[in-house]
Amino acid sequence: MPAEEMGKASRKLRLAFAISSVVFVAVLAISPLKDYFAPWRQYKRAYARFANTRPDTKRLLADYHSGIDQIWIPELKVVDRCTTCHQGITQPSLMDASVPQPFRAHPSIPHHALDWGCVVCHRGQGLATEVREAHETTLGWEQPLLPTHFIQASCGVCHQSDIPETPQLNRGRQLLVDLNCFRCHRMNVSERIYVPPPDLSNIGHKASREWIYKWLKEPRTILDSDGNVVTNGYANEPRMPQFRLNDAELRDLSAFLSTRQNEPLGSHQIDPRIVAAWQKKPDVADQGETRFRQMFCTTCHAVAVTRAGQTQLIGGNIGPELTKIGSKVNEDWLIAWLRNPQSYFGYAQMPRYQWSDEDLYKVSRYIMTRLTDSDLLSDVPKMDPPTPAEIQAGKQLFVGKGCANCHGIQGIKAPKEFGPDLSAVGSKTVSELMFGDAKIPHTLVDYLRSKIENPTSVNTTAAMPQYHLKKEDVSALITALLSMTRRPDAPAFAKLVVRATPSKFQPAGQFGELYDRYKCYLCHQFNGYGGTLAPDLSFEGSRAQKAWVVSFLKNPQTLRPASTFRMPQFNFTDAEASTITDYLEMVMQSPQVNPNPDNSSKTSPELVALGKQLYEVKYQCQSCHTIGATGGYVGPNLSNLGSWMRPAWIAAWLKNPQALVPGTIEPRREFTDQEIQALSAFLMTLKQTPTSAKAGSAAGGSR
Amino acid sequence: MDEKKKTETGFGSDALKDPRRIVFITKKTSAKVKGDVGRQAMSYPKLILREAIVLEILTILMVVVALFWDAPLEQLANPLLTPNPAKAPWYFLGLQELLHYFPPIVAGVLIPGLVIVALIVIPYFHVNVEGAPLWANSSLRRLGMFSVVVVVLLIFFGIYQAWTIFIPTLVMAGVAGTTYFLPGQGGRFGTYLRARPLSWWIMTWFIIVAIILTEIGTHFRGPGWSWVWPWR
Amino acid sequence: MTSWENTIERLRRTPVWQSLFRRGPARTNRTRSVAVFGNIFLHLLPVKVRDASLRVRATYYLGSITFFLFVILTVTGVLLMLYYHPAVPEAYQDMKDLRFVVSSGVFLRNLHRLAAQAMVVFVFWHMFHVFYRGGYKPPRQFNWVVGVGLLLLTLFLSYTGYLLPWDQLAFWAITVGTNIISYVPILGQPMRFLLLGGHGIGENALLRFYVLHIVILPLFAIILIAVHFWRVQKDGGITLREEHGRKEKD
Amino acid sequence: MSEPKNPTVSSSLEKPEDKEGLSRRDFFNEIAAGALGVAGLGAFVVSVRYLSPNVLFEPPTNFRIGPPSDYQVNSVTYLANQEVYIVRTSDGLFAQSAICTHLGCITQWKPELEMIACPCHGSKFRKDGSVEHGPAPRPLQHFAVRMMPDGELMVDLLELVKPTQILKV
Repeated sequence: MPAEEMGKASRKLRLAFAISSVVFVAVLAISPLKDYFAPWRQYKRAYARFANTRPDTKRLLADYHSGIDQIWIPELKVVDRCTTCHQGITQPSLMDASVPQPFRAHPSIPHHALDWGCVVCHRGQGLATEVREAHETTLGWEQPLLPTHFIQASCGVCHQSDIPETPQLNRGRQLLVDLNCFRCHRMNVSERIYVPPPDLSNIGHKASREWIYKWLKEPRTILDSDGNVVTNGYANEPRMPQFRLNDAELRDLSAFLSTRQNEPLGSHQIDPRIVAAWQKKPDVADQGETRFRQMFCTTCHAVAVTRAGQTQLIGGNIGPELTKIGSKVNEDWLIAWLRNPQSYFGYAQMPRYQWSDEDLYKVSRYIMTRLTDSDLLSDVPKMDPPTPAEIQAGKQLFVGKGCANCHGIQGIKAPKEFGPDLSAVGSKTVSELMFGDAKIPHTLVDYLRSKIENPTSVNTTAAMPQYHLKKEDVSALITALLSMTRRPDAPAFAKLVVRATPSKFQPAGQFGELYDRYKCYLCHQFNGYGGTLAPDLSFEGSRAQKAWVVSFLKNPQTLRPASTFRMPQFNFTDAEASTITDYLEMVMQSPQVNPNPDNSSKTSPELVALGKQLYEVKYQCQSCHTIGATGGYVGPNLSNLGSWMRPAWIAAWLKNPQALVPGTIEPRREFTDQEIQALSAFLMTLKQTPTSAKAGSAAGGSR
Repeated sequence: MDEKKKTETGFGSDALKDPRRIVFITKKTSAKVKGDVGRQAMSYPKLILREAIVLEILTILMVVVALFWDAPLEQLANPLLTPNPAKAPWYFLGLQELLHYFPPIVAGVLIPGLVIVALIVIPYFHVNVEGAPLWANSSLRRLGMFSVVVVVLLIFFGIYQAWTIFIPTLVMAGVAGTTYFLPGQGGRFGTYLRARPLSWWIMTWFIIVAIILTEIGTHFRGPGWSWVWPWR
Repeated sequence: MTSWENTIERLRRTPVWQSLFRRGPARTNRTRSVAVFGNIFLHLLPVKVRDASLRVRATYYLGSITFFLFVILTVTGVLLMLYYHPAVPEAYQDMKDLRFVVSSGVFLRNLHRLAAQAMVVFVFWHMFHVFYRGGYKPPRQFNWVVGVGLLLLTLFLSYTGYLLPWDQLAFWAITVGTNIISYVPILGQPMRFLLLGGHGIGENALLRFYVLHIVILPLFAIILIAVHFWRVQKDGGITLREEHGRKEKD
Repeated sequence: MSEPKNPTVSSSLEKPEDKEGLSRRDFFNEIAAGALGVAGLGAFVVSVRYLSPNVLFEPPTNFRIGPPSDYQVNSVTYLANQEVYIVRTSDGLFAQSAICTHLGCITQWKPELEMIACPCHGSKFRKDGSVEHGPAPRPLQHFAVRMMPDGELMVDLLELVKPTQILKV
């Protein structure tokens, strides 16, 4: 072979090189092509095409550019590229539901969307420019988009007290308290009206072992064959959940509880003469029922009533439901309780009424004979007297099942950290959750739903008892749980948190005693604390006239006679009524209303006539308000306003109703000062004689 | 070919033109001086062109795979959240598997250290440079030594219940032993195996065990380093 | 001659070209040799190789592939460095940015990662192949040791690169890996402490791994690769199957 | 090894390639060289695309600065994040750059002198941005200020305006 052949590349080799070079070029071109056809670029182009079909093309494309859009808020550590595809979120003309996603505008909210970015509320991966990565749980991002149904949870991250825009969240937070979730799980629940589950130190006085057995097995709730909760005369929202207990456990626990009689029962004797006098009367229970109704027990307690074949609960939910209470309690205990609830439970919420022995006897007879169910305990097995072994086993179960976390009992301490810590459950990642064998999507929301609906679905050995909740309550609970997140680690967030106002209103002094004794806060609001059943009394001192308050306290039945919920007859003494009235006048004042106005002298018949004219003609107030027998029912009845409300309040109210009662539907009219004077003067002339005061309305606010 | 003898000696240019030059061959002269160099080719362009083609094909394959396979990226590192199992990069999973069986000092230090030291020192022990077959000389004595070493190894692995090493070792020893006891059997493959030197057997054993351990560590280990089937 | 060839030819006559390459077209063995000798990169190769060593089955180009993977890694690595901050948590966000907003960013990262894994595979494969060919035997002992050094460097390069994305995979793989180091008696803990720049894997560890990954280890690798290539030439070319064994005996 | 330094050996072997082989080789070489040229060019373009960032982590060029009531009449407010002065005079309100037109130092408002001074080379500007004295060649740059529908002001750094353009508030 000639030496030069050593150095000549063969034709085959050169051909191979040429081919591989060409393929090389072709392959290198794929990456830029892939970039060019990136999904986000296609959304960009689609938006431009879409905008061209809209009438306001120019405005829609004003900020358009072909690159990636980004919201960058360093203080919040927000880097959101959501607007790369969701390009129309700030365009008011794209708010309509007919606009295809992802171009639809964001519904209007109190915050500037662009000041906050998207993921602060919606979660998901703001950095992503791919559909799946941005919205779902992926290998690189665990926190998926928060389903819109639970979006109120995001409001709750910063707004730690209730705001009117988030009813579902507020309901959920209330449920966390009402259902005692926070007794087993660590979580931040702002201070709310809370009726603790009964202390069981003396339960042996109150209920029989058979009843306890039945209750532990099926606390009120009865399921039909389809697994739905049926009322059957019981409240369908028992606070007591159902524990999964077998017969032996039920026997042990009932044995333990029925022997709890740590303290002697309070005064339960009724004057024997009264007993002797009433014992034989056939209508003692009927009379008791009448008294029961007169006392408006149903304001707090519900009773199932069957009307026209339909069973229905009538009454409030502040106290326990009483439909079958006669089958539960011992009569001696009942009398002692009615006399002085606090003698049995120091913390009892029930007010101490001033019963006469006669009333007490009648009402207790009514409860023990009429509010009963003979079938209630029919399926409870026959039980021998409790043995020490049973009692001992019951005591252990009481701690082991977590009973002690909710129910106080003398001699037993609740174990700490009984349930898992839920204070940051909302930012739990999927990998921190154990799904077990549950056939559910692996997301936090589905986990929470499954766990709440059936605690054993994701963990067969779960200690958590079974609650029977309506679908919307489960959603509310999930919302509240999702709102409990680890604080985002940006310092700017700390500033943004709207802390729950320290709400507990606890007055001191004489009024404080009465306030505690009669539990005013269960129904009334005081400076943002209290129940919502009855009117807010925060500004009552500015609103109502003193004489009116006194007369109302003495006889509350003059207001709202047709309502189930009515202020009970507390039988206040004169001294008590005056203490309350003085306190209201001194303390419960609105800063918007001058407490000592001097404009009473300005009233004149001309002014009253002008006011009447304004009321009837110019502003047509009668379309909502009633005076005497004519007018609308949207607003309160004004017939007795002159003896009820203070003129300064009326003037301030007319000027700006929302300043006094935020959220009231009373329209804010631009009255002139003279018109306000005239209207107040006219309204103050509206007075009813006490005998015809029945048509008076609830309160000043149109709540 | 003219140039075939002159290139490797490092001495002269053209032996024909310059016959006076003499090459001294001593014991220390490298073995290849004796070798026939064979036909030669110019590196430029023959080798370089081939290398270029290899580079291009390699790049093409890499690019195609890189376009359709995404490099994994998991969550942001979170020191509070340990994944179960926490695995090292795949090339250390054999080591991690060893750590599962042996005390850390053995698995983490002794074995890898010995392997590296062995790799470094083997060229300096001029053992069997010719690559004579395992059973070529004094084979009965060799068989004895071989058996003792294998039994000691198996006992060692057995004590630590390292079955994923025990089994391949047993199989390899079995195959090597078979070539001794059944000479002339097994056709071409048998002949091939019988011609293998000891170094071949050791290296093959090492590679097989390493691959098996790495594969087990990668795909067959789940939470708590328990055994899982990858297809489950 | 085509116009293309003419252009090249004219280009070759320019003083600039001649000052750069000092030779004409490589059409003769002499100029071909000059082409290899005159190029700082090519001169690591021999001017001539045996025909037998050009056969695919002689090497499967395993060494070349390993080296080319190193080249791919260097090129993609340098480009990736331009978008990478060795800090917590920016490092992780940079990965997201590479994927989601940088043009071809994800492609370069994929390529880098893939080539890194492939390099580990090929460096092992190359070593085993050379072993079976008897490449560790005299006179190539030293180059075998250099090769073992390159194997360790490759593993260490791949390992240090593993931490850089700062994701869960990286963090825990490195945690497990560095804990293996700490089993070394006496020296283990101090070694781990030095490597991590602390007791746990944090920002210091990230920075150290980064510097090791982009400067120190590649520098050593480049030097050893050069030595490795050069020694292949000096030790008489690659090992061919026939070299030892039967032929040795005659 | 061949002796490359010995010209007599190899030069005698030099001879022209045969025509056919040459043209065939050239054809393949041209394809390969052309393809590699395209690849090189493409790699360059892709690299340039790669190196030009698609997103920037820079302060936004337009930002809200709150309602006009945040700024008192006859006051100069320095917004450090944006390096902008919000100046409110009895005539109205305007936004001007705090960057010295000389060499780009950040100027400082000296209330006691009623003057904007540059610490680097002593340039001094009046409240309206015009040069009092010093090396600065031009008055400070003014930016557009707009009233948003919600009553807040918006400054747009990309829209430069004449110093005479003042938002009446």
